Amino acid sequence: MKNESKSKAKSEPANVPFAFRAYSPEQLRDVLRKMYLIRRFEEGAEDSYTRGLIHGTMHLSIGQEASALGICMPLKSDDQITSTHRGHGHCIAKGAQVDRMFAEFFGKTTGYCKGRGGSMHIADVSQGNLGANGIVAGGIPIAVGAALSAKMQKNGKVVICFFGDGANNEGAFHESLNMASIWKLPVVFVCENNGYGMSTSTARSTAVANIADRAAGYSMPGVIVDGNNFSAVAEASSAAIERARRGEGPTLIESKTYRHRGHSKSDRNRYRTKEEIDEWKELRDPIALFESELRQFGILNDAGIEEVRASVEKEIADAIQFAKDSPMPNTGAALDYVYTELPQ
Amino acid sequence: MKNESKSKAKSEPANVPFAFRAYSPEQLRDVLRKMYLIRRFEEGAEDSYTRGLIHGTMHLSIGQEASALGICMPLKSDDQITSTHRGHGHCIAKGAQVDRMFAEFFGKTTGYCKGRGGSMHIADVSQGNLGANGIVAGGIPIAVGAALSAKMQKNGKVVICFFGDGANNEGAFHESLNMASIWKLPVVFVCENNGYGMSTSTARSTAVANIADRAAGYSMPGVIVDGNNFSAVAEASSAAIERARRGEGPTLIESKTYRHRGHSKSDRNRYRTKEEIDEWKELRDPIALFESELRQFGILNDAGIEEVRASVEKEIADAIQFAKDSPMPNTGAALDYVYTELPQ
Amino acid sequence: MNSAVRELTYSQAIQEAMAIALESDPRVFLMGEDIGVYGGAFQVTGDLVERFGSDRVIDMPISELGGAGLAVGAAMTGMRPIFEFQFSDFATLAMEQIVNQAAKMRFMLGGEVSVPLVMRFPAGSGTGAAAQHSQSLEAWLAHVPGLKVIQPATPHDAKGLLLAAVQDPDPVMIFEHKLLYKVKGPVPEGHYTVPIGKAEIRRMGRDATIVATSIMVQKSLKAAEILQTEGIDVEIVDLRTIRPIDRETVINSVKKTTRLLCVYEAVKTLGIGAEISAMVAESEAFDYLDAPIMRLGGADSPIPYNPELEKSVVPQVPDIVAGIRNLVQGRR
Amino acid sequence: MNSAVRELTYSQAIQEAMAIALESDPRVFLMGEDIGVYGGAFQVTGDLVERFGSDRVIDMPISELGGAGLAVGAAMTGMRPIFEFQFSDFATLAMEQIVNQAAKMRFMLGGEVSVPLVMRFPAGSGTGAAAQHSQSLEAWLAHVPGLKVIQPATPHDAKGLLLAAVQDPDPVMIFEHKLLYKVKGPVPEGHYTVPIGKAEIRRMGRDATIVATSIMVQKSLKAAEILQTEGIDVEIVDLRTIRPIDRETVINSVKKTTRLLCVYEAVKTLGIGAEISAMVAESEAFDYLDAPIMRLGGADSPIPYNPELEKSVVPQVPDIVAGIRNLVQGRR
Ligand SMILES: Cc1ncc(C[n+]2csc(CCOP(=O)(O)OP(=O)(O)O)c2C)c(N)n1
Ligand SMILES: Cc1ncc(C[n+]2csc(CCOP(=O)(O)OP(=O)(O)O)c2C)c(N)n1
Ligand SMILES: [Mg+2]
Ligand SMILES: [Mg+2]
Repeated sequence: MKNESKSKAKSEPANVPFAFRAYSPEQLRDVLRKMYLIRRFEEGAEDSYTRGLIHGTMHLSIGQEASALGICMPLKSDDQITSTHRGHGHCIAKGAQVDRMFAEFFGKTTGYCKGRGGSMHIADVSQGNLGANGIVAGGIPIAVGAALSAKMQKNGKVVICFFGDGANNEGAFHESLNMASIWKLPVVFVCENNGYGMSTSTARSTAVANIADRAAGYSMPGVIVDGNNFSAVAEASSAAIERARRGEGPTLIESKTYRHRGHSKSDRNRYRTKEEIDEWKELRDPIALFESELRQFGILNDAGIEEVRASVEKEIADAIQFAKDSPMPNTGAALDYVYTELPQ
Repeated sequence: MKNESKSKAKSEPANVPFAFRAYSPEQLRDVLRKMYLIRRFEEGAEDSYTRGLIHGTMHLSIGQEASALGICMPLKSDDQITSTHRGHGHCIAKGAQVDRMFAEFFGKTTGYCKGRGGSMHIADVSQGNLGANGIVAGGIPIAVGAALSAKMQKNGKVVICFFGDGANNEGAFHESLNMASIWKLPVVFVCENNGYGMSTSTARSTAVANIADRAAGYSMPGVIVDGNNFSAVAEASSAAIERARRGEGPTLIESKTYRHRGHSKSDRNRYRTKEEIDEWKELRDPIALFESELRQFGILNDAGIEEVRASVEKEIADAIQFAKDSPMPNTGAALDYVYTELPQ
Repeated sequence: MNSAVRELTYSQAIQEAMAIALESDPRVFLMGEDIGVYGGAFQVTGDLVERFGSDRVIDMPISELGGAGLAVGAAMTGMRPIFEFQFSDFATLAMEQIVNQAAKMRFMLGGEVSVPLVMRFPAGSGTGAAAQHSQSLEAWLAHVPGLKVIQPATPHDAKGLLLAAVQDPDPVMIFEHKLLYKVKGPVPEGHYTVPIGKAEIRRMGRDATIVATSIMVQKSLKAAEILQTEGIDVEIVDLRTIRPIDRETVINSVKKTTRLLCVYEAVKTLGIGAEISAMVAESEAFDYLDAPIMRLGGADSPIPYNPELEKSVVPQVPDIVAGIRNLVQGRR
Repeated sequence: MNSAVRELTYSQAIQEAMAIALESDPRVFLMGEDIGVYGGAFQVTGDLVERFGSDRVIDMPISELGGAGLAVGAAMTGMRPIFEFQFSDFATLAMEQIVNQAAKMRFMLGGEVSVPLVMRFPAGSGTGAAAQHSQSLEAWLAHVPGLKVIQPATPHDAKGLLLAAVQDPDPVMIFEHKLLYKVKGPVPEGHYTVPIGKAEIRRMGRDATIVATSIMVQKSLKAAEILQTEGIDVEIVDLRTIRPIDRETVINSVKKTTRLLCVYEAVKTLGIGAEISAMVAESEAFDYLDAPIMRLGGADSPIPYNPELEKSVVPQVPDIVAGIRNLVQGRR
């Protein structure tokens, strides 16, 4: 690993993708690590669900890892995000620990939400993740509100607002983009278009070909990126974040991607073909694509990649163990956190 | 009057505005009559309000008469409209009787809503007016629902959906236009942009220069017309209605106009200048503009115009008298119409 | 009409009611999110799209406010929509159209229109779906004149009340508890209706009345069996309709048993039990009461994700048993 | 701090509270429709935009859902928004953000955030604004754990409760009756707070307790004067906060007077009186009652436009007088 240098990237600036110019090998290695972490976290969660260790439902973002990482990579740690029901990837990309995430899924007091929130409300406020949201488009105005705070407090923060293609037909999307634009708020809207809102394809639900086409209705730039290409996403995100930070207002990024799994645990996948799913899995897997670029630009070789994988395996195993070992909340404490406890 | 023929209009088709080609002198005379009727109705209502005969509030459309008439002119009588808090003009343009409208304002049983609705809920279902609405943008999805009915029932009806510039920032606008477009419903969206939503100018509230620019976000035509020019409005409306009737889906028409009066009875007009108001009143009054065209194209001379005015004066006076003479509802009947009375 | 009795699940019963409505009335259509090929989030619409086509079983975009408004507009103009919210919690997005438009349209227009609209709300906790997907919000709508609000507790009633709702000229809101969907019970074939506005006595008893709604009817029946072994004989009134309330059935039962416990899953404060209690307290039944009127409702808390916490914030069978015991034995 | 007592109108008192909050806390800002140069639909914000600038008194587009959500997001990240709905009826558009987000955010995130958000709702009938601009929807929000809900009845309380709300770490919803805006009363200068969650006894009496909210407090005081001339001595409890309810004050009053009438403008069914009645009926005060608990609430009807009809569907002074008379004299 240590021998792989950035020199190759530096010698061919024109043909080298953004990420390989902008980030150090250590950073790129960490991106790969986090992509694995997302995938293995979700596979671990899925497995725990199947074994009855987790109840409720969950929405897996497997296949969308490059989007989460690419968007969050240019953020500072005190920048903020709002996320969605499909939010594990965003959470990890924004710096959360998988042990506390598993603990949350297991309903434990050590979980990020002390067992009160579960998958749909996973958050890590310490890292600027204001939370997943169970309401489609529910986080969009909240993100704009956080951006309003940032502007009022002049603290230089930028807010990323994640949502899905389905969410773009909610009124909250429209109202929020309009306000963000007229007040030039430091927010970046990221529509992760995975082609479907639950079972309903964007073609059936949405009157425009690209969600980004709607940006014009709010006088903001609308950018389409290949959401499975880490570098492309990071490049678009970086530009939008800089723009926001300069006070020039919001951008709408449409990150085209795909979820490998069903919508949630109760999906029979009747609305898409096996061929379509297989094509995305086999030809456009974001991790495989990123790995091949890492190899191509000399950042990691097979052994280096294997090393990353192995470290993630261990991290996941330890995290699950931590979650299992953690205590359940006391049922007498059901009313905790309904209101803020006032100092007596 | 009878001697004024359509011959002049017919001899100069190219330079002659749409309305003077499309409508007979009788029809054009009736358009003028209805423009007066709207204005005098509202002045009468304002006067009655000042004298304490009407309570509550009301929103006058004086200055916007050409828009209401132009939009409704191409409609068949069983086509439908939904209207707004500023809906008196739409109601008259769609064929309502001013006596029953005054009666409603006076809270009488002979009113269109039997005294239950008042100005903000004025309706005439028999003429296809599904009602004004007190909720900004509240009528937009209802119009789309009526269009869905028309499509399902294959009855050939078209629905006009009136709303203001302020309403275009409501989520209901966005959701409704999207659904109307994906299902190609026979509805025409008419944004009467009078420059302000209450005190807030479109420049301050809306992230696009023209409301019609938002049509692209729903893959429908967006058309801007001078809302104070009857013929221009009628031409745009006619094209949109035909398109809808052919099953090709919705259109968004932005009719740029101005309200001479304040927003409602409690407006101190602090957000716009006297100069601005005067300019619209003096140089761009829709009735004066239409009258001069009627003269120019030989439809009506001064005497003919005077005759129309006089007939309207009488109609208004009679209508107010009818309303005054009508009975008040019985207070014992307060619960009528809450539910449909089932046949016993 | 065949009235042979089979066992169906609650969700099959609803699906059958919708199929009958679609078959017999061309004005009826279904609209909701993922109710087509997906079959609905809880598989209630199932394969209806295959049987009736996507023009009558309409998958809509994720646009609850607009969708509800479309349903109102369609209902005002001759159609009879059955609108499914994917979760009752999403009614929060559509209250404008439900409350300002659907409920008031007929009134505001002086009787010139009616709004024959049915809305279905999968409601309640117990699925581990946490605070935004587990609420019981029926009391909000029962507070709104112009609406009718029902909460069927059995497959039989789910079908019969839905068919009554489809025939009703006014907007009818149906709250279906998600945990009931898989519960089985006898359901007659063919068309029948259960009258809106009529409660049903599920169990006759002498010592105390339970007025329960939805899944709490089932839990109360279990509690009653346990209590019977202790010699306490409970009468159970299944309210079925919470707007308008069947005053007579409730009051007669309380006059007979002289004790009342209201059991419901929604947040206790201002849940339907508050209305039942207040209605009895101002009625002639007041003079018959031998004990305070008690309520057993949900805790004053959002629904937590953790399954044990989740159970702890809604009434369970032992809570009902204890509640009745205290009421009858005067322990408080 | 100067506490000299002047007379201000209810709306002046609110405006003064907002000015004090804006002056003393840079995190506070106002947001709403036409609250800037227009001064608010009811002139409550008045000239605050001139004093504090349009960055802190923000005119927003007509986007209630989005606007409410912005306020939630701002509150979660260090600001203290005071959000004005132009009419409380428009809360129907923002229930998602109020109920699913503001009320539950702290709970769902296990206490990691708080949402110090104040929302103001001009409410009630009496202005001829008909069914969509006259509702009293406070009971909906009082049904939602995580929120606090207040209904000040006097200028003094309007100011003090608003200042308490701004300091509160949790979302506080304030319902202001539009007909109160012009009512005058003594209002101390400077900063003071009225505690959220405490009722106030407006009048001591022996024969019966009225628990009233908002404008009904004023009407009840008038009724009490009339009743006094008939020798009936009424105690009036101004509830002030409807979530959480001041149980102790209500119950103690009922134990003393042995009779209870709940008076509120909202629709009677499931209005706040239902909760008060049920709370008393399950309390130790039950055993003290000498008469059924009665409620006087709004009719089960939308608010009509016609002014006489409008008056007829909400409780008026003679209705309160008659209600107490019946309660005390046992006529029913
Ligand atoms: C307001 C609301 N409506 C419906 C749902 C149910 N639901 C949850 S996720 C989802 C699909 C969302 O699609 P999209 O925004 O594209 O996100 P994706 O699931 O594809 O990541 C739906 C309909 C919800 N949670 N909230
Ligand atoms: C949902 C909602 N929000 C706010 C209001 C208060 N209000 C009534 S009319 C109006 C302005 C509407 O502006 P616009 O749509 O441009 O119509 P115009 O009054 O200019 O005709 C406002 C804010 C309302 N009635 N409904
Ligand atoms: Mg999607
Ligand atoms: Mg306008």
